[in-house]
Amino acid sequence: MEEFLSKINENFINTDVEFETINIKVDSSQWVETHQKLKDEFDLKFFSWLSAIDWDNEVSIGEAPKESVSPSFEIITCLSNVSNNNLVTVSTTISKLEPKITSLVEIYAGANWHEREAYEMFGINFENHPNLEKLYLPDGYEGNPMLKSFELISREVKPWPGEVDVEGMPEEPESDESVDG
Amino acid sequence: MGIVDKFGLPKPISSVFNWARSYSLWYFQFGLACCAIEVMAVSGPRHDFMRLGVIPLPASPRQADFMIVAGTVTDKMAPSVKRLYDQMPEPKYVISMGSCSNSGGPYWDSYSVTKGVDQLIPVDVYVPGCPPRPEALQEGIILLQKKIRGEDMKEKWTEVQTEPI
Amino acid sequence: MVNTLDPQNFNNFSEASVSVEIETEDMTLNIGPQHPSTHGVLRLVAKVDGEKVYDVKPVLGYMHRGYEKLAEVRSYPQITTLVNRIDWVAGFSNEIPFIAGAERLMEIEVPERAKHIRLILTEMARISSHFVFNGAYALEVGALTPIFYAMEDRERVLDLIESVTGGRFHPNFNRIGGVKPAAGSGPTTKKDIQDLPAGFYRDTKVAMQKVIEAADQFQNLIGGNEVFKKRTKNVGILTAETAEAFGVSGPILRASGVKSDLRTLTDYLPYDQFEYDIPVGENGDCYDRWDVRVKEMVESAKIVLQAIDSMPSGPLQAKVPKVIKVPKGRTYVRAENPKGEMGYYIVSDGGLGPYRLKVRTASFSNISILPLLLEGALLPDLIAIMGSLDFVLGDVDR
Amino acid sequence: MKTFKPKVPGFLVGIKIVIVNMLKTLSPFHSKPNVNYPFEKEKVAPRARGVIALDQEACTSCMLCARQCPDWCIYIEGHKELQPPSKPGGRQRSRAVLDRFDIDYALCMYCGICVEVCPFDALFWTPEYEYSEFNMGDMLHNKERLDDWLKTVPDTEGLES
Amino acid sequence: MISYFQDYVTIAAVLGFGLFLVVLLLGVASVLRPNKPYAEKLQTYECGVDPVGSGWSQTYVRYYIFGLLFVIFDVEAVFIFPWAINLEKLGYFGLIEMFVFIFILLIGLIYAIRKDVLKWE
Amino acid sequence: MIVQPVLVTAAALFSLGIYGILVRRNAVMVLLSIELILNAVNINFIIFDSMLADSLMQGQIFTIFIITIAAAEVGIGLAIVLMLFRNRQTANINEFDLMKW
Amino acid sequence: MEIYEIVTYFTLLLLLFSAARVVTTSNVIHAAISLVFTLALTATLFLLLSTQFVALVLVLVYIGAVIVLFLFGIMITRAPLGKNAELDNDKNKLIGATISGAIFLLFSYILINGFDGEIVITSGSSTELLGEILLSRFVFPFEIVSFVLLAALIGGITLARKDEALVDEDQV
Amino acid sequence: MTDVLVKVGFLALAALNGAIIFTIMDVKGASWMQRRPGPLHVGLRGFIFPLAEILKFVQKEDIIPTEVDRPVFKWAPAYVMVSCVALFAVVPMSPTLVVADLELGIFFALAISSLGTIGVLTAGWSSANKYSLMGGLRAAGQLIAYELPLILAVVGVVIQAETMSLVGIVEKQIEWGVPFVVGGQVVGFLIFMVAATAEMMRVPFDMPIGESELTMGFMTEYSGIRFLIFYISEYMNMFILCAIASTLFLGGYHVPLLPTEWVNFYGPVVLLTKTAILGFILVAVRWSQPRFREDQLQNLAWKILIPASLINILVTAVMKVGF
Repeated sequence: MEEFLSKINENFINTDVEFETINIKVDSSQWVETHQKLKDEFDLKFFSWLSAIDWDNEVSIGEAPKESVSPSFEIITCLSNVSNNNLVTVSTTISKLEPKITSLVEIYAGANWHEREAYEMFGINFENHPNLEKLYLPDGYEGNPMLKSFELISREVKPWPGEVDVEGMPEEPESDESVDG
Repeated sequence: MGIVDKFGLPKPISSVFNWARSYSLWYFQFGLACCAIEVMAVSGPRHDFMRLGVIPLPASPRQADFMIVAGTVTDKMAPSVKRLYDQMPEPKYVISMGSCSNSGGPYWDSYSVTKGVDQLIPVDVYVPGCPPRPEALQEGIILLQKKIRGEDMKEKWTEVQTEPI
Repeated sequence: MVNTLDPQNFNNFSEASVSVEIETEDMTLNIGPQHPSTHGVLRLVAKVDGEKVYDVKPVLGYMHRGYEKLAEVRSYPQITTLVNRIDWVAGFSNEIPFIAGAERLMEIEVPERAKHIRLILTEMARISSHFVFNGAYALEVGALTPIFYAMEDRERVLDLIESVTGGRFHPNFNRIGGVKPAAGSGPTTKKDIQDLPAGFYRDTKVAMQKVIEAADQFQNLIGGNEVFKKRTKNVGILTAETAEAFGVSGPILRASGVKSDLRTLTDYLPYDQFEYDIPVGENGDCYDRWDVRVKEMVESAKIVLQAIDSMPSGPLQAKVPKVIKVPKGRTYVRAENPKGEMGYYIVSDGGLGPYRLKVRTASFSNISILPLLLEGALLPDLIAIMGSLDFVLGDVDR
Repeated sequence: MKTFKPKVPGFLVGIKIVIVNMLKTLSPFHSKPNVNYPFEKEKVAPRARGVIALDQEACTSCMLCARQCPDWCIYIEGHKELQPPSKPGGRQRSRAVLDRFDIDYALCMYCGICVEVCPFDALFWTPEYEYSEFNMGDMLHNKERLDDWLKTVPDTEGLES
Repeated sequence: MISYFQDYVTIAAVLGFGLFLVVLLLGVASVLRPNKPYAEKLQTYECGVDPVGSGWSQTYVRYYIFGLLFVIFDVEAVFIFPWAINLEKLGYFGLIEMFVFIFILLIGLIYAIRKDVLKWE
Repeated sequence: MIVQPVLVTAAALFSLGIYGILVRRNAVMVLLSIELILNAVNINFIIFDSMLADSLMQGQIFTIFIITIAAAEVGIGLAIVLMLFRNRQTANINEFDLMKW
Repeated sequence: MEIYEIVTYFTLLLLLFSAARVVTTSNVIHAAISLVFTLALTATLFLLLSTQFVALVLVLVYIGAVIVLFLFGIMITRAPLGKNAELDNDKNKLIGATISGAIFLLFSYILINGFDGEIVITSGSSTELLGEILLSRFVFPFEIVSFVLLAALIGGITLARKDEALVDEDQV
Repeated sequence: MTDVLVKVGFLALAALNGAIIFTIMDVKGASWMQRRPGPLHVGLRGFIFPLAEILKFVQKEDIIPTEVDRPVFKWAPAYVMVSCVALFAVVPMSPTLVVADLELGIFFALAISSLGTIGVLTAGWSSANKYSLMGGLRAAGQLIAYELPLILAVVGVVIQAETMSLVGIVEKQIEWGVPFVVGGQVVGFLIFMVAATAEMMRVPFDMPIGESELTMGFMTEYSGIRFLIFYISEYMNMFILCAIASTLFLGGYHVPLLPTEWVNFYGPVVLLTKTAILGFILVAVRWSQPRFREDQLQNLAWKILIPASLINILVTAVMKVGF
C-alpha cells in the first residue's frame, strides 16, 4: 500500500489521499495517457467504474453545495488490481459548456457502457466511442437526469406532508446531542 | 357468437364455471423486481401457491389467466406491461403486488418510474408490502378467487374495458 | 423477390453461381423484456441465423429507477433503506459498503459485535443469493426441480435474517455506527437497542448445516448430471484478461481462475479472523461459474459457523450524533457482494445527504461481457451463458 | 470440498434424489416444509415489519415521522385544544388533538424510519400482513384502523446475550 | 375378410371420434367463451415489445438434411418390417440380404456424420 | 366393384399433376404436382393388382418401390430447389435459367 | 356390398377434390396440406382394395416423411404467410388446362373402353406373403433400392450443403 | 355397428381417463418430488384439478392473431389430437378387449403417429411468431429424428414375435413365459423408451417447448381451447406410448404366473399398472433432468440410438435364425 502510494506520488503530480482513497487529478488532455500508464505500469487492469459529478451552485432539488463551486463536470474513473488492494480514482474536470472527453474504450473495453451511462445522465460526449447512445431511458426521453438542474416532477407536484405543523417539534434535534449506543 | 355473453347462464351452472376459473389460475411468469423473488418464494415448497390452483406454467401471455405485476414498473417497461396484458385472453385478472406497482413505492419521486400500474391496466387486487410476505400474496390470491367466485359470467364477458386513468 | 442480377453477368453465371453473395435475411429475435430466463426485464436483441446467434445487443433500462438521483434528495438513513433494493436477492450486502463508506467519512469505529453481526448476515445474504442462482440456473438449463429445493432451504436462511432484522430480504438493519434490530418488538422495549433474538445461535447452526447438505445435494442432483455437464462445460468460456478489462468481478472472475476476493483484500468486515477457502475455477466456462458458487455457499456457511462461535459481546452501536451529517470529503468503499464488487463512491459536502453517490454495481459490469460471450453461440447456449452470469436487473440498471 | 465423482451415472443419482424427496414428502415421519396458508399460518418473527400500528393516545401529532418518511406517505393533521388544567388553579394547557393520521400502505416502503424516530412511542411494528384490498383507496389506513393493529403488537421476546 | 373391413371401419370410427372430440371441444368453447378481440390483443407476441421484422426466417438447411436422412431411413424401415416377420422362412439368405441392405444405408449415415451435417458450429 | 371410376380418377389425378407442372411457378409446387402424378400411377398399380388377383403381388411390390424412389426423388429435388434458392433467393422456376444464356 | 361402393365413390370424389386443391390453391403450405389429404384418401382407397400394407407404407413414408420434408423445404424457401399472387404462371394457365384436359380425355377414353366390365374382387392380401416375395423373387431390386437410397442421401447432402462449403472457401 | 360404437366409447373412456390420470400423476408427482403438496384446495385433496383446468379452458377466449394463417392455425391442433386418439385403437387390454386387432397393428401405430409431426410443424409455422417457428422446426426435427429409433426398436420385437399384431405379440410373450424385455430386448426397450420420451417432448427432450428459451415453443400463440387440445394430447401421447411400450416389451396385459384363462378380467388392470409404472419413471426423469441442447439431441438420435437399434435388429435376427 505504502509502496504503491509512493510510486503513484512519484509519477503523478496532483495526487491526494482522502479517507483511504487515492485520487489522481489530471488535466483532461492527459486523460487517455494517464489511463494507459496506469494500466501498463501500475498493473491496474481492473476497470471498476466511470462516472461524473455535476458541480453546480444552482440546484433545482435537494441541497446546494455548502461552499460555492465553479460549475463544471468532474469525471472520475476507478481502477484497481484484482490481486491486491491497489485502487486509485482518476479525476479530471471539463467545462460544462463544451462537455467532451476522449473515450477510454480503446484501453478498457469495459468503459463502453459506463461512458454511455455518463453520456445519458450528464450529456457528456465521449469522442471515439463506438456506440454512444442511450443506455437506460426510453427513446423519447429528453433531458439528462443526473444534472443538478434536472427537476423531479413528483417532488414538485406533491405537497410535503411534513409542512402542516401543529406544534413545534418537542425537542428540536441538536446536532451535537449524542445518542448512547 | 357465444351464448354466455348474450343470455348468461343459470346460477348453478355458472357457479361451477366460476369455481373452475378460480381454481385454475395460470399465472403468467412475469417478474419485474424484488417482488418477483417473493413470487418465486410463494411457488416454493413452504408456501406453494399451486395448492390454491395457481399454476406457474405459461411463459407466454396467451395461456395465462392472471398476471402478478411484481415490482417496479418503469416508464420504459410500461408499454410492454400494457401489451402483455392486452395479449392475455379474456377473462383475465391482475394482481398488483407491492408498493412499487401499487403506486411507485420507494421510487415515487423517480424520473423513470411509473407511479402505479393501475394507470396502465385495470387491477383486481392490491397486495401491500415492500415486498409483501409470501402469505400476503397468498391472501391476495384468495381474495381474487373470492372475487372470481362471486362473478356473474355474463357481466364479466360483456364488461367494457374502460381506459385506465 | 425479383432477381436483380445484371444481364451481362449471366454469361459466366454457370461458374459464377457459387460466388453470388448469399444474402441470408437474418431473423432479429427479441429475448425479453418479458422472458422467463432474463431474470426480470433484460432485453436482448439477438440476430440469429437458425439457432445460431451472431450478434447480441443488450437493451437495459427496463428496471432503471434512478438510484443515484434519488440518493441526492434523501438523507443517509433514507438511502440505507433504499439501497437494500438494488440487488434484491442479497439485500443485506448492499447496505454494508454504503454504511462503511459513511462511517469512514465520519471516522466512526464500529463495535466488534456489530461487525460480527454484519458479517453473519452478509454471508447469509450471500447464501440466499446463491440459492436463488442455483435454482434459477437449473431452471434455465431445463431442470425444474432444484429451484424448489433451493427455495426450501433458502426460506430457513431468510427466517433467520427476518428474526434478526424484521425484513425477509430488505433488512434495513445497519445504522451508521453499528446495527440496530428493527424496533417494535413490544410496547415497552421498543426504544431499547436490541440484540439478537434468543435461539438465534442454535437455529443458525442448524440452518448452516442444512446449507452444507443442500450444497452437497446440488452437487449430486445437478453437478453430477451428464446432461448438465454437456450443456455447461466448455460453453461461454471467459478468460481472465477479458474479464478484468470489462470489470467483471466476483464469482465469475474467480471461475476464470483469478483468486480475487475483496473479503481478504480489504477490511470492510473482519474476515481475517476466520478460515475459509476461495474456490477458483479452471476454464471459466459455465460449469465453473456454477461450481464456484456452490462451493462458495459452503464456505459462507463455514464462516457463519465460525463467527457464531467467536461472537464477541459488547455494544451494538458506537456513539453517533442524533442527526447524521457527514463531513465534507469523498471516499470509495467496495465490498465483495454475491454478484461481485459493489462499491459506493460517496461525495459529501457536509449536508444531510450526499452531494453525489455513485453506485458501482457488480452485475452492470458483469453483463457488459454478454455481447462478447454470446457471439457465435447457439440459442440454448445463450440462455445457459446468460444464466451463469447470475445478474439481477436491479443491480444492472439501478 | 472435494470434487464430486459419482460412481453411478449422474442422471440416476438425480432420479434417486427426487424419489427420495417424494417419499420424504409423503412420509408422515418427516417434517414438512409446507404451510397450508388459509387454514394454518406460519409463525412470523416478532420483529417482522408487517404493518404499523398507532397508539392514538400517545401521538402528539409532532410530524416527526411524516417528515422523516422517505416516501411521504404519512399524512397528519391536528389542531390545538385547550385542556382544563390538571390541577385546579393550574395553567390551562394546550394539547394537540389528532384529527387525521393516515398511512398510505400503497406507498409505504416498510423501512421503519417513522417507528424509530417517534419520540413518544406511538408507532409500533406488528407482523400482521393480511390487508390486501380490491380498491386502491382502501390501502390508506386511517387512525382508527391503525389503532386496531395495536392489538397485534407482539410481546417482548428473549434475547441472545 | 369381414374382420379386415370391420377392423378398419373401427379405425375410421376412431379417427372420426378423434375429430369429433376436437370439434366438440371447439364447439363447447365457442359457445361459452367471451370474444373481445382488439388490435393490440391480436398482435404477435414477442416478449412484450413490437415484433421486429416478419415472423419468417431462413432457418438452417440442416433441418432439411435431417428430414432427408429420416426419409431414407423411414423407407428402409418399410423394407425391414416384411423381412422381420418372415425371418424364419427366409433363413440365412434373408439375413445376409438384410445385412447388405442395412450396411449400405449405414454407409450413408456414416457419410453424413463424417460430412459434419450433424455438427452445429 | 367396377374398376373404371378408380382408373378415371387416377387419370384425373395424372392430368391435374400435369396441369400443376405446367402452370405452377414455384419449384416446390411443381414437385408437389409430380407427387400427384406418381400417386396416380400408384393407384393404377394397386387397382390392376387387385383386378388381376396376382399371386406374386407384383402391383403392390411395384407400388412400394415407386414410393421408395419417389421419396428419394423428392429428397434430391428439394435439395436442388434449396440450392437454387440459396443462390438466387427465389424458388420461382421462371428465374431458374442457368442453362440459357 | 353397396356401402362399400358408396364409400369408394365418396373417397374418389374427395380425392379428386383435394388433388384439385393441390394445384389450384394459392398458398404453398395449403397445397402441401391438401396433398396430405390426397395421400390419406389414396391410402383409404388402398385399404378399400385390401392392400393394407401398401396403404400404411403410403401413410408412413409419404405423410410421415415426405410431406415433412416438403414442409421443411417450403419453410426454408421462404414461404410467405397468406396468399401469394406470384404462385401461378397466368399465361401458361390456358395451355396447361388444354394439355392436361386433353390428356385426361384421352386416358379416360382408353381406360373406359379398355377395362369395360372388369371388376375387382377384394381379396385380402397377406403381408407375410408380400415380404416373402419381396425378399426372394424381388431381391435384386430390393438391394438396388438401397443403393438408390444411398445415392439420394449422398446427393441430397452434397447439394444442400454445397454452397455453404463454397462460401467458406470464398471467405478464405 | 353397435359393436363399433361400444368399442369407440370404450376407447373414449380409456383415452380421456389415461390423459387425466397421467396429468394428475405428473402434477402431483412433481409436487411431491419438489417437497410440496401440489393442488390441494380445489377439492378431493386436489385430485380433481384436471376438471377445473378443462372447465377453465373451455371458457377462455380463443385468440387468433391477425398475422397467422387462419385455417392452418385453427386446425393444427386437430392433427395432433387425432393422431393421438388413433393410436389408442390398437392397444389390447386383453385378447378380446381391443378396439381393432389389426394384422399390421404396430405398423399402423407407427404410421399414424407421424401425423402429429405435421400438426406440430404447421402449428409452429402458421403462428407467424419467431418462437413458434423455431419451436415448430425443433419439434419436427426432433420428432422425425426419434421416430426412427422408435420404429427400429420395434423391429426387434417383431422379429421375435414374427407378427405385427399387438395381440399376437402379447400372445407370443405369454407363450414364451417371459416378456421380451427379459427375453433379449433390453437394448430395444431402452431405445424405445428414450425415443418415446423424445416423441412426447418431455424433459430432457423438451427443446421444442423449452420454456426458458422459446417461451412455449410452437404453442406460444395458442390460447384457450386450442391450447388445451395440445395440452391433453401431450398427456394422451404419454399414456399411449407407455401403454404400447408395456405391450411390446413388458408382456402387455399379462404377467407370468397368472392364469391365462382369467386374462379378460385382470388384463386391463395389469396393463394399466405397467403403464403407470412406466409413466412414473417418466415423471421422475422429467423432474430430475436438465434438457439437452438441440444439437446434442440430434447427435444422440443419429449417432447413438439409430446405429444401436440397427445393431440390435441384426443381433436379434442372428439369434433368431441361428438358434
